[in-house]
Amino acid sequence: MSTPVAMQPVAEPATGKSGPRAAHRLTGFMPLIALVALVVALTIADPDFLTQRSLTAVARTAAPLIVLAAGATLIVLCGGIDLSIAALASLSTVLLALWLPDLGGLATPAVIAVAAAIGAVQGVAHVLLRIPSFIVTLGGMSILSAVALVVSGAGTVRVVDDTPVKWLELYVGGYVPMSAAMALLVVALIAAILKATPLQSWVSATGYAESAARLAGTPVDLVKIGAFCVSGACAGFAAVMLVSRQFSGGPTMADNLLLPAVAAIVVGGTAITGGHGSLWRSLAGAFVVTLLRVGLPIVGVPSAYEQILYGVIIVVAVALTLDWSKVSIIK
Amino acid sequence: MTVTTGVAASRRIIRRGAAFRDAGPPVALVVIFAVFAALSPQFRSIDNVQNIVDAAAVLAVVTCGITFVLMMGSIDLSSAGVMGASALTVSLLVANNRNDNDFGLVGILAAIVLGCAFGCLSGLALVLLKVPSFMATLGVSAIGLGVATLLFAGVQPNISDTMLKSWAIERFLGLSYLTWIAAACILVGWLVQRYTRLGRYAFAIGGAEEVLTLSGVKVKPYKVAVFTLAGAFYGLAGVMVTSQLGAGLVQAGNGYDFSAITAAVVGGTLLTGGRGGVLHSAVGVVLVMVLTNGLVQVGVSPYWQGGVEGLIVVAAVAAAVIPQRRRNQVVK
Amino acid sequence: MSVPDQREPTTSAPVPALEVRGLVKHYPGVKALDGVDLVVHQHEVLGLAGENGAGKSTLLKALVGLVTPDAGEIYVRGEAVKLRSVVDAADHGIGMVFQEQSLVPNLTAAENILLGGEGPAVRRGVYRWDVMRRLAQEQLDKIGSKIDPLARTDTLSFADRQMVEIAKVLRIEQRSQHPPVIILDEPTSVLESKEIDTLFAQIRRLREFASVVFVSHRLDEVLDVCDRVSVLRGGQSVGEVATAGAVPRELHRMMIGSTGSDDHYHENAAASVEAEQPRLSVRGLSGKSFRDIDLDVAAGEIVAIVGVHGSGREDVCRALFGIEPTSAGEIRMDGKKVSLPNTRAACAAGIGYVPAERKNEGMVGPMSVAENMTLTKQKARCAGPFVAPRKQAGLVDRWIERLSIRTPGRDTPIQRLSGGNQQKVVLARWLIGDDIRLLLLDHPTRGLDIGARSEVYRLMRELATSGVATVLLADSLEEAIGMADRILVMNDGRVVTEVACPNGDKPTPLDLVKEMV
Amino acid sequence: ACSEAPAGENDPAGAGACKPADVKLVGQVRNESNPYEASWLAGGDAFAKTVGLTQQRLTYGGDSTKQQEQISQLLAGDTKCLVMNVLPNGDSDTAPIVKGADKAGAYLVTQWNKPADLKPADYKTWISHITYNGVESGKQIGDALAKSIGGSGGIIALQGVLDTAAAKDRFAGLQASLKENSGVQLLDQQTANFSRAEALTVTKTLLTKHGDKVKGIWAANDDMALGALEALQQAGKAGKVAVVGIDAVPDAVAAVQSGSMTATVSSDGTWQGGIGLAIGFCVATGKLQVKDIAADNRAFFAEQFLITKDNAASFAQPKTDPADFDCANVFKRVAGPLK
Ligand SMILES: Nc1ncnc2c1ncn2[C@@H]1O[C@H](COP(=O)(O)OP(=O)(O)OP(=O)(O)O)[C@@H](O)[C@H]1O
Ligand SMILES: Nc1ncnc2c1ncn2[C@@H]1O[C@H](COP(=O)(O)OP(=O)(O)OP(=O)(O)O)[C@@H](O)[C@H]1O
Ligand SMILES: O[C@@H]1[C@H](O)[C@H](O)CO[C@H]1O
Ligand SMILES: [Mg+2]
Ligand SMILES: [Mg+2]
Repeated sequence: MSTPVAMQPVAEPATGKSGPRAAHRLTGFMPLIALVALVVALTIADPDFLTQRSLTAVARTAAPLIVLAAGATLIVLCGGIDLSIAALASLSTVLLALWLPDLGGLATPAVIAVAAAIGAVQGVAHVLLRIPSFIVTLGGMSILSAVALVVSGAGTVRVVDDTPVKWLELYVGGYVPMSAAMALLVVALIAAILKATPLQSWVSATGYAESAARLAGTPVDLVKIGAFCVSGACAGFAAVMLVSRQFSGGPTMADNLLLPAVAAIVVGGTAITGGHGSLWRSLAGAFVVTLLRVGLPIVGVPSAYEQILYGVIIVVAVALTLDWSKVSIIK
Repeated sequence: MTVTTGVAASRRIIRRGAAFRDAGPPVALVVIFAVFAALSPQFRSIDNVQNIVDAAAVLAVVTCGITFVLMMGSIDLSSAGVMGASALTVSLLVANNRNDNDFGLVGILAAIVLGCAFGCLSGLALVLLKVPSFMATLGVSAIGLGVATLLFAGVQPNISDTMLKSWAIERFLGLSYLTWIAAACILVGWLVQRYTRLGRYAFAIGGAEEVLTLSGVKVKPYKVAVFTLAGAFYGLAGVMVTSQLGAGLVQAGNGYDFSAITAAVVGGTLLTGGRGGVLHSAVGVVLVMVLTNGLVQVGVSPYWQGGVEGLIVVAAVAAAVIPQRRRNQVVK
Repeated sequence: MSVPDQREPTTSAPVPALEVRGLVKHYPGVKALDGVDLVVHQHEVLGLAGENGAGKSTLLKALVGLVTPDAGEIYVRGEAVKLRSVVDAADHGIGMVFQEQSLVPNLTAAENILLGGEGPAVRRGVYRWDVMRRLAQEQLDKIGSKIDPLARTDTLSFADRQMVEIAKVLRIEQRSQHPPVIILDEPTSVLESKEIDTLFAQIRRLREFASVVFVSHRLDEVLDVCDRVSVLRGGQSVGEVATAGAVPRELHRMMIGSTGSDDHYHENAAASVEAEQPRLSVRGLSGKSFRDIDLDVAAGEIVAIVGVHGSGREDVCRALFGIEPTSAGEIRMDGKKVSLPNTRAACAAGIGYVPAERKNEGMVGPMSVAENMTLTKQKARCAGPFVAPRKQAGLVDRWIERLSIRTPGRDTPIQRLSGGNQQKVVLARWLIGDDIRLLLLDHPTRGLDIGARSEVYRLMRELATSGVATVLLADSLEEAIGMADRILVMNDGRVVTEVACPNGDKPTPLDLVKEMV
Repeated sequence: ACSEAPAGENDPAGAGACKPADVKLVGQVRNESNPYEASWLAGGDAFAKTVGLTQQRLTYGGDSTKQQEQISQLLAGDTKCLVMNVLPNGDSDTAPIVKGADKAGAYLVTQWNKPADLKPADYKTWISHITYNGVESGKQIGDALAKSIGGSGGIIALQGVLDTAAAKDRFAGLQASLKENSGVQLLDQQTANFSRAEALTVTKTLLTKHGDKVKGIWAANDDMALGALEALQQAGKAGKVAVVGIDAVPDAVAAVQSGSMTATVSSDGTWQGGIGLAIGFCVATGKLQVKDIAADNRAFFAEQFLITKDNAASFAQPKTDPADFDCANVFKRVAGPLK
């Protein structure tokens, strides 16, 4: 009993179509635009900043942050947050440093697997006990820090023979740091898997409207546990990068990467309330944050002003990158 | 066709559920207190209970502020920076070793006003630039720390203002003045929450912001006002830390951001907004302080303390949510 | 009985309370309003009819300042106005009850009723709870609601909340010195008949001093309570009908632009029920709000469950979908015992569920029609573990066409569709895999226009014929009687009786009501 | 297609090839918001002024990764005549800094933290590592504390950040002191993370736990000692319990002078900030050859001074003596080689 009027989709006025599309495309590129703007600003402040070597260093520096942020982005997309990534990465550096002498090349996969398992355990606790991810992972953060402290004997664990992780310090084609290339690979891989499978819609549905997703038969709990697991694995991999760079593991080594990683996600324009966003955005966000962390002091901004500028720029960057049409209420 | 008894019956069930769910954190508090009291005689001494309450003062004030923000469903990570800036401001305005200022109470008020200004900044970034509060307040925190560092200028300002110093030292009915200030803050917070439009609208914004808009309420000014109010509490907290430490420290607010959120959540305030309140949070604060103190009293190794605390917090929250578990519940 | 457009208000008649001329509103890809004209006279109840997506809600939102029209004029009592916000509209005496519920769940009913216009209940920002209670009680008394004004709104039943909404909008009376215009967008879709009677009494009372605009897809209601009905189609006014002596069929014809039938029962099409093994067999199921439920549904059978609020029928449905925990009993599908600890298990057992609260539970607003439709059945859109975009597109387009879903395209976010079209997408979600065995429909036609409604009925029949078992919580007793092969009556958590409902020997609504209370 | 170094990597600079005006001086500490590190940066500025240059101040907020990031960014710039005086955040942060600087040919002096098996002698441009004997200072103040409580009684200890060498060494020093002062009993030990605020709460708790048994408080740095002083005041025990610390921050020196604190140890932050740059500057400009530097001076304990009421007055004002930074004098404060 279909009606003639209802059958026909309303004709789309040409103007009404191209306008929003172009605008939409622009908001998609906002993180990149913010990144370029920042590079330009830093170059103006100090013309020596824009050299190939300098950019190579930024890429190498950003690698662990990119990987950490990539994993946590999944959780944010599901509507949660992971505050344990940095502590987990610290613990992983300790484990890796302890295991390298015995396990050699196997230490890397072993650490990533353990980190993934720890992530999954937190995911299970979140899902089964119905505790907000903020609290589970905040608790996880203190527990993992304590474990790291005890396991390491409250000190740095030196890596004497770093050959199994040395490959991360190579340069591809002389210009691209291997760690940055690997970080890119991680982002591309996760993004591709999401896109090619139903996972993308499951993750977004969970983030946008968890109860509707559950009632539609989406495996909400599994998706969340999976996100935590991947986030853990990413923390483990970031730890491998840190060890290859530091030649040691330490119980607080990565701790300070937590807020930058969250900042990278948000600066990329991923909605902290869940649903909307992407790993590519976090990639751009991680570069923005890295540039702010290293760029401001290097171009000579004094410490106090550096913090003020950091605060201001990061807020403005988010204002630019967040696509408000996708997020109805901003909390 | 409606049978009123049916409706009433189902409503009663929900009401009972509500009372039950509110009971979780206080019960957890009593249990944890009892366990420590059983394990350690020093823990249950009057002195130590006083000590716990005194130690809770600053956290209670910060948590009071953050509770209003959490009730709206927003988050506030600015306390560390705001407290730092306020601590340096007050220490440079009251009698101190860096300059000849001696503004006393006016200096304290100025620090609180500064806190308001920072809070207002967070609120404006949220409503005007539409930056999520998580990021807006993180940015404001950085700005606060920068301002504090500027004011610090390499030389530690020590305060010699007798009134401000007395807050931490003098006692009334066995509790320090700071504790009474915190109690007053909780009372004010509770009154604001229950009897003012600001408080009720903050609560409502957490419940259903879009409905307020549909009802013709302009929510933006209220959001800014809530952040401003929270900023005032942080400003006061910065002053209190300065009184305790006898000096203005850039790091005065270190760690209070996450501790306050933990305390509020442990007390039963939801991060998604719309539930909880100042009294809930006060219970949470005491619970967290009992835990920190108790672990030292029973002699848990310093290496493990953070971990054990984290574990108990998670367990306490888990226990508190058991009565309200539903299958299709949204937990973010 | 349609009367020609009245562009020029006749000079002799009193100034209309509200007049709209040539209102236009574009949304990306949709012309929601395409030059709508509307006149609301003083002291009249004007009905607004039109299919899902005809533009009714958009028009009404423009009247309360929530939608800014692209072109056209709005006159209030003869004076051209620009309405920028709800407050603006309220100041002009226009207020609205929204189609989707709009109460703050964690506030008291009193606060909701007075929200945004607390008046003397809040002085200098400070609440005076006693005054608030009194003012709210006055509003509640008007509509004869017995609820406690200081009860938290989320502890009230859905219908009570709807009454609170109405009480809230009646506050407009106090706000404007002019006779108010009160807009009710589908207020009855969630009410039961007794509540509807109360509401209609109120509407009639309001007419004494105000004008009312009333929207409902139940055309008999529209004809019952309204003085005049204005019909929208595709964003345009297509005419008016005076209700005296009019019949639903006529109205429907105007709505869809051709002759159709308002016959939304398909009593004669019921499939013959095979009696071998029931598709669904429930024994002794107990949960928080229901006890000892026995229920059999055969393949191809439609079983309706009726009952008043609090009878527990929704929870039974939710238990069968693995959302509500159960404490005892067993569930068998095609003779095999199943355990349903979660929705996944239910889906895997071939069970589908269409929830009543579409906005929160039925759909993921910002996601596209295609994604909402394919969220459940992965096999239908995937090749191996991967989504096959072509396959998905074809599938989705096929169902958009099959259910006449009115959308600019499959990639449009579902939240941009009208309520009825959203519901069709949600329903399609369960059908696309062609493997559904049991469908649990909780108010599946809530908010649907008659066209869409008939289509859902036709679909339910079709599904039944193809062997799907259906449990239906109907929107009205008539619907239950029309659709079901058998009706279970629930009261206070128990099945009190079972009424056979075969073709040709249908019970009357009165028969059922007797058992329900 | 992989290489070990990025394209365009600098060749290590030929030692001593720099004109004084071409030298770039960088001082890097945790932050500018505590008195000790502020005095360090001030010392760096003071030295830079004596050679007509300015110091680039870098701070990393106690964030190990941020420190590494800054260093690698710095080393990606012009490193020919770069001189760095760095406070590594922890032991683990030293190796990458050293290796980076070595690869880029930047002159580097590190202070406080380094793992034992990482030695400047194995590198060309890592000129020296300066640190203080934490075991010694921890013991010195332990002994001073024991003496001031009359050789017997209970004390409590406030540890620093647990995973730092400074915290561990100093605590080891306390334990050595306890061995010699058998009358002194360690009632309890907790970490307060080198923080004044944390020390305040921990001390209050320990005071209620042990009551009047507490006769003295040993703190691994002055910030914590000052926090403990506040706690004593709030507990009404000001002046009744002895307190010792390390760092000689101005407030602590004043407290020692006034008698509210018993002792502290000076490492002379101002000197530390200047000396690292001075050593690097001397080598960069060729006034000093790395090969000429005695092996013992490549990694050494610098002199530290126990400050008690007797000598506090002379430490009240931080002062820099330009003569300390003369290339001939840069190793004058070597108290012994680092083993
Ligand atoms: N007589 C009153 N005086 C002051 N406030 C009132 C009064 N009655 C109700 N309220 C307000 O209405 C709200 C709902 O009251 P009620 O006691 O029913 O809820 P509740 O179960 O306590 O809610 P919650 O669990 O969120 O605290 C309360 O939070 C309170 O602020
Ligand atoms: N916010 C929006 N963005 C884009 N399109 C919209 C929006 N709101 C409504 N529309 C479109 O405008 C048209 C009219 O919708 P409207 O909600 O007014 O219909 P309705 O007559 O109220 O339907 P129903 O009876 O289903 O409630 C629909 O095609 C709908 O998809
Ligand atoms: O306070 C200082 C610094 O924190 C540094 O770690 C060295 O030890 C302490 O004395
Ligand atoms: Mg209550
Ligand atoms: Mg509508």
